[in-house]
Amino acid sequence: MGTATGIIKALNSGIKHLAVKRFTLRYPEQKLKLVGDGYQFDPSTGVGIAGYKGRHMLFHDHCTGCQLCSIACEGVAEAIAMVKVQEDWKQNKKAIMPQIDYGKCVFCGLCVDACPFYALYMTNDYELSSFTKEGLIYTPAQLQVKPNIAQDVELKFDNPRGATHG
Amino acid sequence: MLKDLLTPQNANVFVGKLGDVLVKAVDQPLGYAINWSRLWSLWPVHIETACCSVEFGAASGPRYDVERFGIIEAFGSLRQCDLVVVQGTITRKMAPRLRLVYDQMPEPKYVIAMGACAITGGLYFDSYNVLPGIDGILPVDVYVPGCPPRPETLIQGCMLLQEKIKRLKAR
Amino acid sequence: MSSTSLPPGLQIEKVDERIMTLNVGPQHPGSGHMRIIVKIDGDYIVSADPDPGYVHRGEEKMAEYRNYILNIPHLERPVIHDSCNVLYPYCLGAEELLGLEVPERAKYLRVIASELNRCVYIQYWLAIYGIFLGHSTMFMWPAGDRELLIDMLEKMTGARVTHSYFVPGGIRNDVPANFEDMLLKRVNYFEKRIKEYAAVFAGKLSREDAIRLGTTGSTLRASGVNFDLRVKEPYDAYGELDVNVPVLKEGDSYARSKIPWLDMLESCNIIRQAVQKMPKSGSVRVKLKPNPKGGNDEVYKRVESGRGSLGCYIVSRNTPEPYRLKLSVGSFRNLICLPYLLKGEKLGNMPAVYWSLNYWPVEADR
Amino acid sequence: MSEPETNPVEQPASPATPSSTPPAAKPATTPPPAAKPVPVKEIPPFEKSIADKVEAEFSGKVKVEFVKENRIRIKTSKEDVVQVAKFLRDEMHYDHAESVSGVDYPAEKEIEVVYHLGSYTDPQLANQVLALATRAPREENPNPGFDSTRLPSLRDVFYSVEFHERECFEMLGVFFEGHPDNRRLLLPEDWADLPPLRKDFRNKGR
Repeated sequence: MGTATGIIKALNSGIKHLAVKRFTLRYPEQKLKLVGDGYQFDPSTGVGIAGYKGRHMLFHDHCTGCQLCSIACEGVAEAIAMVKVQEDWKQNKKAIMPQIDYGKCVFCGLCVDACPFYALYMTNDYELSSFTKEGLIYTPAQLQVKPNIAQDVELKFDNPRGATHG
Repeated sequence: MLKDLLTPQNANVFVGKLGDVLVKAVDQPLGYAINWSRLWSLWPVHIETACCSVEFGAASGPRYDVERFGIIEAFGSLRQCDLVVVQGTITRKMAPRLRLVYDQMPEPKYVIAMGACAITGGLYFDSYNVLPGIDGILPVDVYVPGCPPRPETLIQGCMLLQEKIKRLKAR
Repeated sequence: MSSTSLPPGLQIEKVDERIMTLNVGPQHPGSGHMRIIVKIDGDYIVSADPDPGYVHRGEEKMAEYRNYILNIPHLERPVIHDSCNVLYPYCLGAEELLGLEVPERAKYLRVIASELNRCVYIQYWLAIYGIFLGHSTMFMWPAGDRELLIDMLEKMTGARVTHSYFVPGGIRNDVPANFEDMLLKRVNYFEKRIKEYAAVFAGKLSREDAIRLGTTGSTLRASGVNFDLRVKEPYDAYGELDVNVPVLKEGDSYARSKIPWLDMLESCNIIRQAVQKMPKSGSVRVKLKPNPKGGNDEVYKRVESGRGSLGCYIVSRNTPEPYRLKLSVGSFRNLICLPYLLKGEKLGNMPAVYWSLNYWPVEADR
Repeated sequence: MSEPETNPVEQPASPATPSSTPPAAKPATTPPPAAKPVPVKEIPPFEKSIADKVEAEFSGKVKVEFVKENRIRIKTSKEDVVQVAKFLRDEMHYDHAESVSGVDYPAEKEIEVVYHLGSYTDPQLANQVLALATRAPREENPNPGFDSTRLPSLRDVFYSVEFHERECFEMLGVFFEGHPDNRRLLLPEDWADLPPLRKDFRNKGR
């Protein structure tokens, strides 16, 4: 008797799930929408702004070459190196800017917390895989580019047929 | 005409030439077919080296489902596997075991370094028991950065590996 | 004595011909990042010797070179899918050493984040339990439902698993707009889903032995000891919330795997309460000086993580870096049960018993 | 505790009064400090009673280093540690050890081993943690297992310290006499350097 009810229960559960919609996010075609434009930090209040911690974005017109991000990273992963750039900015006399090695970066965002001049933010870009280690090193010029990714799919779970993406 | 060309003296040469032509005509499509079948059936080894295995598990779960790309969930024995996903930190105790696993796998085999620790040592650059990256012990094909990488980044890395296999020589 | 003899597993021992030594792991679907040296007589295990350390990364040594803020990213790596809970005792300890007062809203947001993290941890643990038992559905369901809460945590903290969210003195960032509604909807759906789970095992641990072996977490509560630090020593906002801890008396591995599942239901309750009682706005972080120094003092703080009590012992000697930092983790404390429980079991039961201890090797090795 | 304090029981926590508090301790946010004055911490009575009982039993042999809320720290010499531990288990109902941590003090040529004891059976003690500290001599050129850095093992008193003591042996080189299984646990098999948690072992580049 126990066996029979067990089989019926199992069949019932299986049949119920025939009607449930597919949960899979079809990744290369669909991309998940993340909160905001990435993690940012407001040094005046000392509190961050919620967002995804992805690849960094560097604003060349704010960066003063103060090396605070590099010092913050020394205790974490030593991913940030300060390199010379061929640009002339009034606020950046030494003309040095951070260059980030994503082979080392752990995406903790403590460098963003360390920046007092609103120059370093994080973005929603996470597609960084590469064939070589050198391809993971991002120069200041590469970090300046705002990522343009069509991220528009959200997780929906309020319909009766289970959670889906769409 | 053909009879004139094909004399007993140069029969060997003729057959050899014909073989060359045949190989050229068949080899490229055949190689493509072999590579095609390889890239859609990658079998990763079930070896968890460190904490990135959490996101590797998530990638084979229902939401990201790497089986869409022919990458089977890591279940099989390593004698039938052709992909090592090094899931994070390699410590000095683990390194000989990882190499042992790699040596036991049949050719061809591919390596994905997943996570900052597997690429350069990452967070543990000054630890006394962690290798600074796996380049010293395994030939890496694709680097997937992140700590840990999102499953999307891992899938992107797998797609890069498939691109690479497509362009490799089949034999 | 280790300096004279060969390491375990490499020794040449004289054993009975009936007895065979098997190395399970580190590459084996029935072990995580560890090796279990089992001696078997036919199908029965004579003795089991765990050999951890494959992910020993020297976190405690590394902590002595970093100041109280820079210690955050690497101290959460031992359990990346429970990262808020593993950072919790460290942050509590550092707050006491540095003399910081946490804002009220931050306390509730910490409770919510750590309860969400507990659910995420347990779901992953259940999923891997499924793999160990060779059960595909048991992997797929928890791994899928886990993503609901991961998605929520990602919106809250900005990373899927390694959040780096707690800092001494509060949390890194406030939550996005209409967070409470999103959270409640998701938690309700999640609770409905996990009630659908209804899933039989071995390895019995009596109440007295559980106490004697000093186990913790689900291993302890499955043996009938009502001990949960969220009730017994409430930290942050847990004192104002109503926590009912599940306790079972059986002490077998079915009970040990049922306790975390019941814990998830309780977590949903706690989250709902916390959302109600949370101050709707306010500061979430105390400003810190760049290189804060702890006094000449020591603290031992503990919280209830997904794997049991997790203690953090910090000795400070007037420096910006901790003089000595020790994590007393649930996994390492539960490891001692393994040789004890496996003796006399069948070899086939080994994965079920091993993973029911709520053991995460990376945490045990640190 | 590195410095000898005059009367540690009377001074439970370092920031006792606002006057003695360093500037890092004052709340830097907008609410005025008058809203929540720092209460002068008094010695919690229950914890004090436990500490007094232990002190009365072993007068002169143990030293109560501090009594804070839910936390007591007792220091004893290595000859008396087994007796004190047995007393704590049988009379005071501390039934398991949560952690065993070694701390290296090269200046004092000593290694301290701290046992954090807790209780599951006594509901009154559920939120109490008692730190039992003892010290072993430290040698400049350690030879783990064969030098004078030795302590009696508490494994027969608290079964749960078994793996913790093994870890302490390999990380700091403190040999526990009477421990059944002093093998290597976490480090690689070929580790031949100093025990890594000693202060004279430096991580690379630091």
